[in-house]
Amino acid sequence: MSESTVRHEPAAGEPAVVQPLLELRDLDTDIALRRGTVHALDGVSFEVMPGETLGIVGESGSGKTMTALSIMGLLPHGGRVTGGQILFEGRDLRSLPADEVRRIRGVRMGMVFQDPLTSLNPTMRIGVQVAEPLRVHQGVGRAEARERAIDILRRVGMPRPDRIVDNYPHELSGGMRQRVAIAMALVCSPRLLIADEPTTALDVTTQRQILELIDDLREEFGMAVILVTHDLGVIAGRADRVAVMYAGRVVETAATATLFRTPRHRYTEALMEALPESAIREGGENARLYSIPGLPPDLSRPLTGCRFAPRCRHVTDECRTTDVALSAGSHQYACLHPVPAASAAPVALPAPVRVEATPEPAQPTAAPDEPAGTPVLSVRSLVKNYAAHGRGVLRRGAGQVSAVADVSFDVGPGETFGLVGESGCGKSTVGRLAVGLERPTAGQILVDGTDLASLTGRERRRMHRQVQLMFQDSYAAMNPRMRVDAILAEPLEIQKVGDGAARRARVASLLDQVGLSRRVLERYPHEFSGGQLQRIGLARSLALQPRLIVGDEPVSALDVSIQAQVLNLMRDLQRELGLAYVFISHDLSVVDYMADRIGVMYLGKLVEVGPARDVVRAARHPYTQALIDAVPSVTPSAATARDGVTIRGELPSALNPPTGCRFRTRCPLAQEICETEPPLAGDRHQVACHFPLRPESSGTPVEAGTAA
Amino acid sequence: GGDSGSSKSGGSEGKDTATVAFRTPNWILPISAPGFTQGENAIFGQALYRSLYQYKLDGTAQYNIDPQRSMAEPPVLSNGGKTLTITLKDNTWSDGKPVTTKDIQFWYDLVTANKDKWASYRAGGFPDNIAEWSVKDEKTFSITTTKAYNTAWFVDNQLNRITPMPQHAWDKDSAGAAVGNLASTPEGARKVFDFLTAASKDLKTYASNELWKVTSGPWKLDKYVPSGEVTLTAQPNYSGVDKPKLAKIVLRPFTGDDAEFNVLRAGDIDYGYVPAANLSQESYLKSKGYTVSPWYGWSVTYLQLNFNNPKTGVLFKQPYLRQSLQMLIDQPTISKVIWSGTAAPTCGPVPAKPGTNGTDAAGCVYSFDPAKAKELLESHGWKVTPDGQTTCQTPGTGPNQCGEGIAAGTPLTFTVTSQTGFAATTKMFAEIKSQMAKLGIQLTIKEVPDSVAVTPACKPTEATCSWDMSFFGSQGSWYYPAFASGERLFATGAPVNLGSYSNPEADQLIEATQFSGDESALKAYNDFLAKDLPVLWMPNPVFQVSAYRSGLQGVEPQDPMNFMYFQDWSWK
Amino acid sequence: MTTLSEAVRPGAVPDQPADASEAPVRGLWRQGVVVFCENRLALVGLGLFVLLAGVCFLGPLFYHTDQVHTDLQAVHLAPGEKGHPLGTDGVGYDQLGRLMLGGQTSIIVGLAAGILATAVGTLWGAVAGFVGGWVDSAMMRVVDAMMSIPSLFLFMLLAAIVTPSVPMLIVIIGAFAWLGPARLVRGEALTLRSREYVQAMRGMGGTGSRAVRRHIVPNAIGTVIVNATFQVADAILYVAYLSFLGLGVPPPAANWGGMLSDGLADTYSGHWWLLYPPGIAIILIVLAFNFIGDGLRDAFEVRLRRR
Amino acid sequence: MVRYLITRLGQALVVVVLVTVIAFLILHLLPGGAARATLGKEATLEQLAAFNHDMGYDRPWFQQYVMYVQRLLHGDLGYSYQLNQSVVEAISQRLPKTMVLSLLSTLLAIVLAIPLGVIQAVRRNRWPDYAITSLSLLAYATPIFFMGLMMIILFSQVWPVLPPEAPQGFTVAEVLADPAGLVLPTVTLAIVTIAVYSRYVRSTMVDNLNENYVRTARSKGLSERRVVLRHTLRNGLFPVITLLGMYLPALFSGALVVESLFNFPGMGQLFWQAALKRDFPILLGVTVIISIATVVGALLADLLYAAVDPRVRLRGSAS
Ligand SMILES: Nc1ncnc2c1ncn2[C@@H]1O[C@H](COP(=O)(O)OP(=O)(O)OP(=O)(O)O)[C@@H](O)[C@H]1O
Ligand SMILES: Nc1ncnc2c1ncn2[C@@H]1O[C@H](COP(=O)(O)OP(=O)(O)OP(=O)(O)O)[C@@H](O)[C@H]1O
Ligand SMILES: [Mg+2]
Ligand SMILES: [Mg+2]
Repeated sequence: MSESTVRHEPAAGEPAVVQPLLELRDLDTDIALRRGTVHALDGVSFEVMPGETLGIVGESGSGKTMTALSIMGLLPHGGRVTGGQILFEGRDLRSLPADEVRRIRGVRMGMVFQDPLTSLNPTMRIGVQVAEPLRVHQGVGRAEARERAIDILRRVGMPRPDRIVDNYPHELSGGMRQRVAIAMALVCSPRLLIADEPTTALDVTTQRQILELIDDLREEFGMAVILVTHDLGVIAGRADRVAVMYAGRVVETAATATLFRTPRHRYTEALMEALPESAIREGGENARLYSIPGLPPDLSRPLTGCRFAPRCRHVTDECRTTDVALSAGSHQYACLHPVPAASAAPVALPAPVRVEATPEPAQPTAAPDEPAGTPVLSVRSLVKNYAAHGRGVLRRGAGQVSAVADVSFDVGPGETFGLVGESGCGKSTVGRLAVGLERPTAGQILVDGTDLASLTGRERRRMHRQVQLMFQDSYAAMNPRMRVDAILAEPLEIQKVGDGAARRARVASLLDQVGLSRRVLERYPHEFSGGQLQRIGLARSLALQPRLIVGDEPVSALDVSIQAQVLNLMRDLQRELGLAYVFISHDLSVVDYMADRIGVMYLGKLVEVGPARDVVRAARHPYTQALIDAVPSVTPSAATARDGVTIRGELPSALNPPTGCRFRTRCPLAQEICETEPPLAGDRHQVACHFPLRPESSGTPVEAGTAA
Repeated sequence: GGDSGSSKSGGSEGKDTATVAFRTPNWILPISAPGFTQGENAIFGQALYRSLYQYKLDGTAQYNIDPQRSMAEPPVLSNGGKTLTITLKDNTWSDGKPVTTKDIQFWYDLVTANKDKWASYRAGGFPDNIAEWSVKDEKTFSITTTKAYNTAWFVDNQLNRITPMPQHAWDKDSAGAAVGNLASTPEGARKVFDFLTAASKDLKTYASNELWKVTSGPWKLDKYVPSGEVTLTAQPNYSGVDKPKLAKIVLRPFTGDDAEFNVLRAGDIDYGYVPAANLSQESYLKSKGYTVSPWYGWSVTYLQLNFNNPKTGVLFKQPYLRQSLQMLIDQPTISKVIWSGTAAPTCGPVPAKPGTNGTDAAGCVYSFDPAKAKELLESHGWKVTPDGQTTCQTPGTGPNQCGEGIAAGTPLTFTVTSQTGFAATTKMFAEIKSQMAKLGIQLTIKEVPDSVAVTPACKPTEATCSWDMSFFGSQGSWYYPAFASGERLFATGAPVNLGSYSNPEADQLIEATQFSGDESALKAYNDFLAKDLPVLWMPNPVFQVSAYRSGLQGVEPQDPMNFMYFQDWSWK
Repeated sequence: MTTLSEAVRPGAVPDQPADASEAPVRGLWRQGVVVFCENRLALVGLGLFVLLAGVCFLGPLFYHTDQVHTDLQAVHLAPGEKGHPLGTDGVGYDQLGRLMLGGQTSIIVGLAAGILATAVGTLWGAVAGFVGGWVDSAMMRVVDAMMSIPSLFLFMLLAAIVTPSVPMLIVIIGAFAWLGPARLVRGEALTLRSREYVQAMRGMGGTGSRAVRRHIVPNAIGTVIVNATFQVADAILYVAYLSFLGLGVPPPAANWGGMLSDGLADTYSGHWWLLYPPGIAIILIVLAFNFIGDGLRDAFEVRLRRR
Repeated sequence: MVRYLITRLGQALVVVVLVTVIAFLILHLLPGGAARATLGKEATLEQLAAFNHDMGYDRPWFQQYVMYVQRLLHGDLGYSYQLNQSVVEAISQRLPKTMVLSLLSTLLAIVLAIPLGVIQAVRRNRWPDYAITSLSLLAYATPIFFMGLMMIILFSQVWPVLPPEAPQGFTVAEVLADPAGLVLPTVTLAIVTIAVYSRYVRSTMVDNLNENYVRTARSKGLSERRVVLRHTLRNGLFPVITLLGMYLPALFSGALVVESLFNFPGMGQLFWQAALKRDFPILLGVTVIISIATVVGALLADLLYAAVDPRVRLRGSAS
């Protein structure tokens, strides 16, 4: 805690003394498209002091990446900086000769990109890629380059760097690849590191490792960092200062603590309110999320006035006509009606809820009632193995992937069951099995008490009415060549529900339910935004009036503001229609918000199941705890408070899962006994661990309150 | 041919070599096997192994026998023309051994014992028609035939097959065996024959096999590449009078006419040919120092009609119909325009004497006359619908009726099976089709790579008998041996009588050409068939239009029977 | 011949994010047309095709020639002579009229063979790809086998079996040109089969046949149509090659390939009008279809893309 | 690896067997007897019958097929009566020529197509792209025989710098000894295939240039040249290997035309002449050999691909 405050104080306090490392002045960036031009950046200005971490946050499309790319001079095809200055160490990169800029880019700056899977050249050895800047810019010889590559890899925490240098990217895990990317950016000891969403594609546990690494390296190299992300939580713990972007503009900048404590711009405020965390903090899980209505403006049209005006709760006519400039000072914002500075109310320093969760009894609200009747979905000892074969030309049929290994849980009517876990742990597989898309290798799936395996073809079809799957990427789940009306009517047609007119009526009512106008009926999927698509997807899942919807990461592709809309909608519908959900997500805070009960999966096994509150606040399994600890929180102070369980290393392969407790290879508490498999034990809050962190909360199972 | 690639070094004018466009021969044994009778094999064979008699058609020689080149004197007749006594001239094999009647006997033994494997064998023909074969001495032997043949016919069409073979080198059944008298018994002859045939099937060894080193011809085989270049060099020990004047002849194959002509134009060969469509290039070639000269063949060209076709056969059997069809073929114009003058009308089965450029157009019985053709049809009960479909209106066998077996409403629709790959042929049928269409006769042209293969002689009941007309004469339909009689073409049941034409009168006349010594028999036969139309007579194209360096002498006259005598060639 | 159609994988077009938020409501077709029109070469191709097809099919209505009766008195007339703007050929047919006639054959054979091949191939590939398992293996081995025989060889053999005529040429070329589309569509079916929207549909209880009808075929259609365009171009070339090998349509029918290969013999005769016009016509029509195919690919590709 | 090879070889075998069946069936649909086509119009019925008996053509086709396969297993492809050569001999004589032609022209096509494709990808949708597309398609649209003829007219008639025919030797050494003669046929065959390869290179290059790793490379301050040549090109070229494996039959088709034009009797000519003459053993032999070559070629291409592309190789041996 003290460290981070000390670090940014001088930078923020005496800007005149130290020359900024990087200064953007009124940067305009245009991207020429087939039709028209997107004005991706419009007058972006900010500065980065040496050694400082600047966080840039904003919704998707707000221009974060464009800012980074403009600085690096790596704009996509058709992109061009049309105005302003990019002063790096006092020199304007725009007026320097191209070669010079290239050198600066290679030596003085480094960039880490979002997607570690694709940002490395698949056919070049790691060492060669890492050392390439040295060879090109510093004329270093082959052998020395290799040595230095090994060296830098060691410094980014790569295990066995002398071996890894000769590997190819596909042989590394996501986290390792991201380390390589960072090593590559750092190999010339740059003054500035730009990290554009360096962790979005990674699991929380890996994300934490990477973020910590960047933090450590900043210190070690004494460089400045620009951390671009849409995740407020990531910024909160890491940045000295934050710039909030909206529609191609910086709308607010301030020191991190200040910003989170007293956001001034109405957009920043809204953004924070949209976080599920905030909702839980404020009003328990029943609170609706604040969702920002509407969509960001189309940047290819001329815009006047405050760009957030159309979506702002506090808008006045003035906002629509006046261009608002950033205010001066260390907390700058461009808002005519800022959040009153004095009021510390809205996001008043909340208690960092979850980490300090005590083993005290959970709130009575958290518990769902024990299933009164039959559960809607009952999963019994579910096992799913896939024949393993590489996707390459030289495929070998060897072994089996144990995707799901003995998973059991029930979902009661009207209940939301959350499923969390790292990537590849088998969440989606459970989801697909539950809706009958695939057949289990072993075990039973009972829908309304009927075993799916016993169904005949026709019954099976009818079963599909009861259970629906909602996809993470609704766009991919919709036939691009069908119009929305056809898409929505398809389940009705398949199940032969009603005649044409009835179907049309049903489709119309569905649209009403998900809050879309009927005009969308004749549009095609590609003409919608992500949030709209997710609504249409939800509408389609609802068409057959199912009892249960399995949502496979239904909001993880969405921005917080849109995520809020969809989550609200899902909860509203649940309340109205008495739906049950299986809610799959890797984002604990979302699951925490949505679910009544949570199941935590690790490598095909359910390691902990219990009421949401209990699982999140009083985790019993070390893995769950590690997961919780790894989740970045918007509460800046939380960053330093992480002292719980940190897991290292990578998820083992599902091809050859560890025997016994599958987590033992990464568990700090592992002992010999862990080689035998622990049973899932407990009443309401079950755990599969030989050394649970805590005993089951003292609350008696009977004492369950009502959830919804 | 490493150096023949570039245009400078190609060709060999001024040296003692000539390069000739020539398909690679693939049979060396002087006893031809079925399927290996192509012209190039014959020429190649003659260059190495002379046949007993060689012929020339200029009308100066007795029985057309070329007195110079032949290895024997013309036969002396006795026994009422049944016995021919032949005396060999003094000749030696390339190894210096004399050519004797033993070598003839050797040949005779082999063919008699293996006649079923001999391409030229016809049941009843040579050697079945030999009553007695006797050798008098080293130089003299005599043949007695079963019947008294027309000697000219027998000499030209039967004795032409005899080729002396080096008994002293070949009479064995394996490469290592010693030469003996194996062939004198039929089993021995079969063994020897099999051994020689096997050797002849081993193309790679043609130039190296000791067997083929003993030759009687003016050339010896220097280099042989299967499907590639063949080099002949002058045989120093050649005993004939026509000693080679050049030291070397290079025979170069081509993948097609276009390829050949491109190379010819580039001046890379000394003797080649001009594809019909490029005849207008004559002046260009002349300017490049070539002489362009059509090579007339001892041939006739015709359109075969299938008299056994269950549907159209009845039509073809009507003489008036054949006549009217013939009258729609404008032979003179087609020859002049489409064949650019390199074809001449065929009027009957006997070719015109070489050099006279075909039978006189006026001499044809049926000249081009669409009006008359129409009249002929109409007068036989056909309703002629120009550019439509002519049909039979009055069936019946009367003089004014369509004829036997032709029902009312029968259309005149025919399919002609023609050859692919010859532009002039295609054009010719376009023209004929157009002429026929004007009389409402619908002709469908079907081009196939090998029309002979799909239009066999057949019985009406056979499935293969569905063809109407067949054309295979893009380079002449039939090349005669020296004596142009029709026993193989138009006699009932003759092997090449693909259309199953049968006319007792014609049979008689054909037999007469074989057996009567009467000079006029041939003419009678010609006149009758010219009129009776066993086939439709078509323009007879030249064998090829040769182009050779003007400095190359002795190329002309080009032998109508398609032989080439390289030994006569020399550079000016 | 080597075919372009196979050389180009779909999905190679760089993406252009279409701004989804405020995009005007436009039909897929309309949008496809717009994208197609933006490809200048595609427009050139379309223009060329319309022009050539127009001349060949409508030309004879205005420019009457006798393409049935030969006229040996008027062979090889030079262009302009006796009212023959492009001269006459070796049997006296008017060359311009013949080009129109030949163009009709070439275009009809090309289109029909291309469509036939595409139809057969699509069916084969879709069944193999969708059914999967050993059926797929068996069906694809057949395709492999036929593909490993050079197509020209196959055409040659077939052309030797049947008499080349327009319908026969169509069948012959179609009978072997379907292999490319079959492979393509099978690959497409394999990927489409695992697409999430197909899974979604299955999750609603939909059957396999519905998946094929409503999802796989409509989504593969773009690839199929694009490929069909290239097939047409290739088919026209095949006809030319067959004619060159002497297996073209017999007279008095004409096709550009045949006219061109006949013209080859006239290379040195100075009758240039017999060689170059059909040659240029073939090049133009094949080029046109290739350009159109390129444009269509763009058109079908882009609308699959979201920003 | 071994397992993979076995599976692939098994598939290859199936394909080759299918090829023989297909070829056999097609041949037996050919009208008109092989006998008459071989022996000519003078042949007598006895001779025809003898021929058919010798060649086994008088038996039912499946018996013939079984016999053929039996002989094939002993490496005996039969005897061509027409050529008076064994099929193996005839093929082995011509194969080198066709191979030289095919390899050289493919090499040339690739060597030209790669830079063209790269330029197209780098300058895509601008005039160099349009120009190269148009020109390469123009070449593609030109029937090979027309192209070849134009070449001959231009370079050995109008401007006589090159011979109009290919080298006449039959061995590889002999053929290569006359490089001038090889120029026109090779260029003709190459030029019409450039479009195929350059389009392919273009599209894979475009794909690759849009990959994220290219952006990473640029962020290292590399020159555009280095980005394209060192990073993208390799990845863009790997798929071409597969294409090469696949296009063997197409090459032979093209070679057929070029061979006849440039007097270069290779496999194509062999097949063509055989087709005209119903020379079944040759037809079958060539088909079988080419299909084996194709199957092996595809296999080699895959292996090569696996060898050069680390993703494939290591993925195969890792798991
Ligand atoms: N390649 C491109 N071509 C055209 N427009 C683009 C391109 N990339 C981005 N844009 C536009 O530029 C604007 C800013 O995009 P940018 O990628 O900087 O957003 P972002 O804040 O990084 O969003 P995200 O969180 O989704 O990465 C957006 O309106 C987007 O539509
Ligand atoms: N069709 C399949 N064939 C083979 N293996 C599969 C298949 N589907 C999933 N797997 C494997 O099963 C395991 C679980 O996959 P699953 O998609 O269920 O994980 P997940 O928890 O949903 O991960 P993510 O968060 O990445 O979506 C993984 O190791 C995966 O590789
Ligand atoms: Mg971004
Ligand atoms: Mg998943």
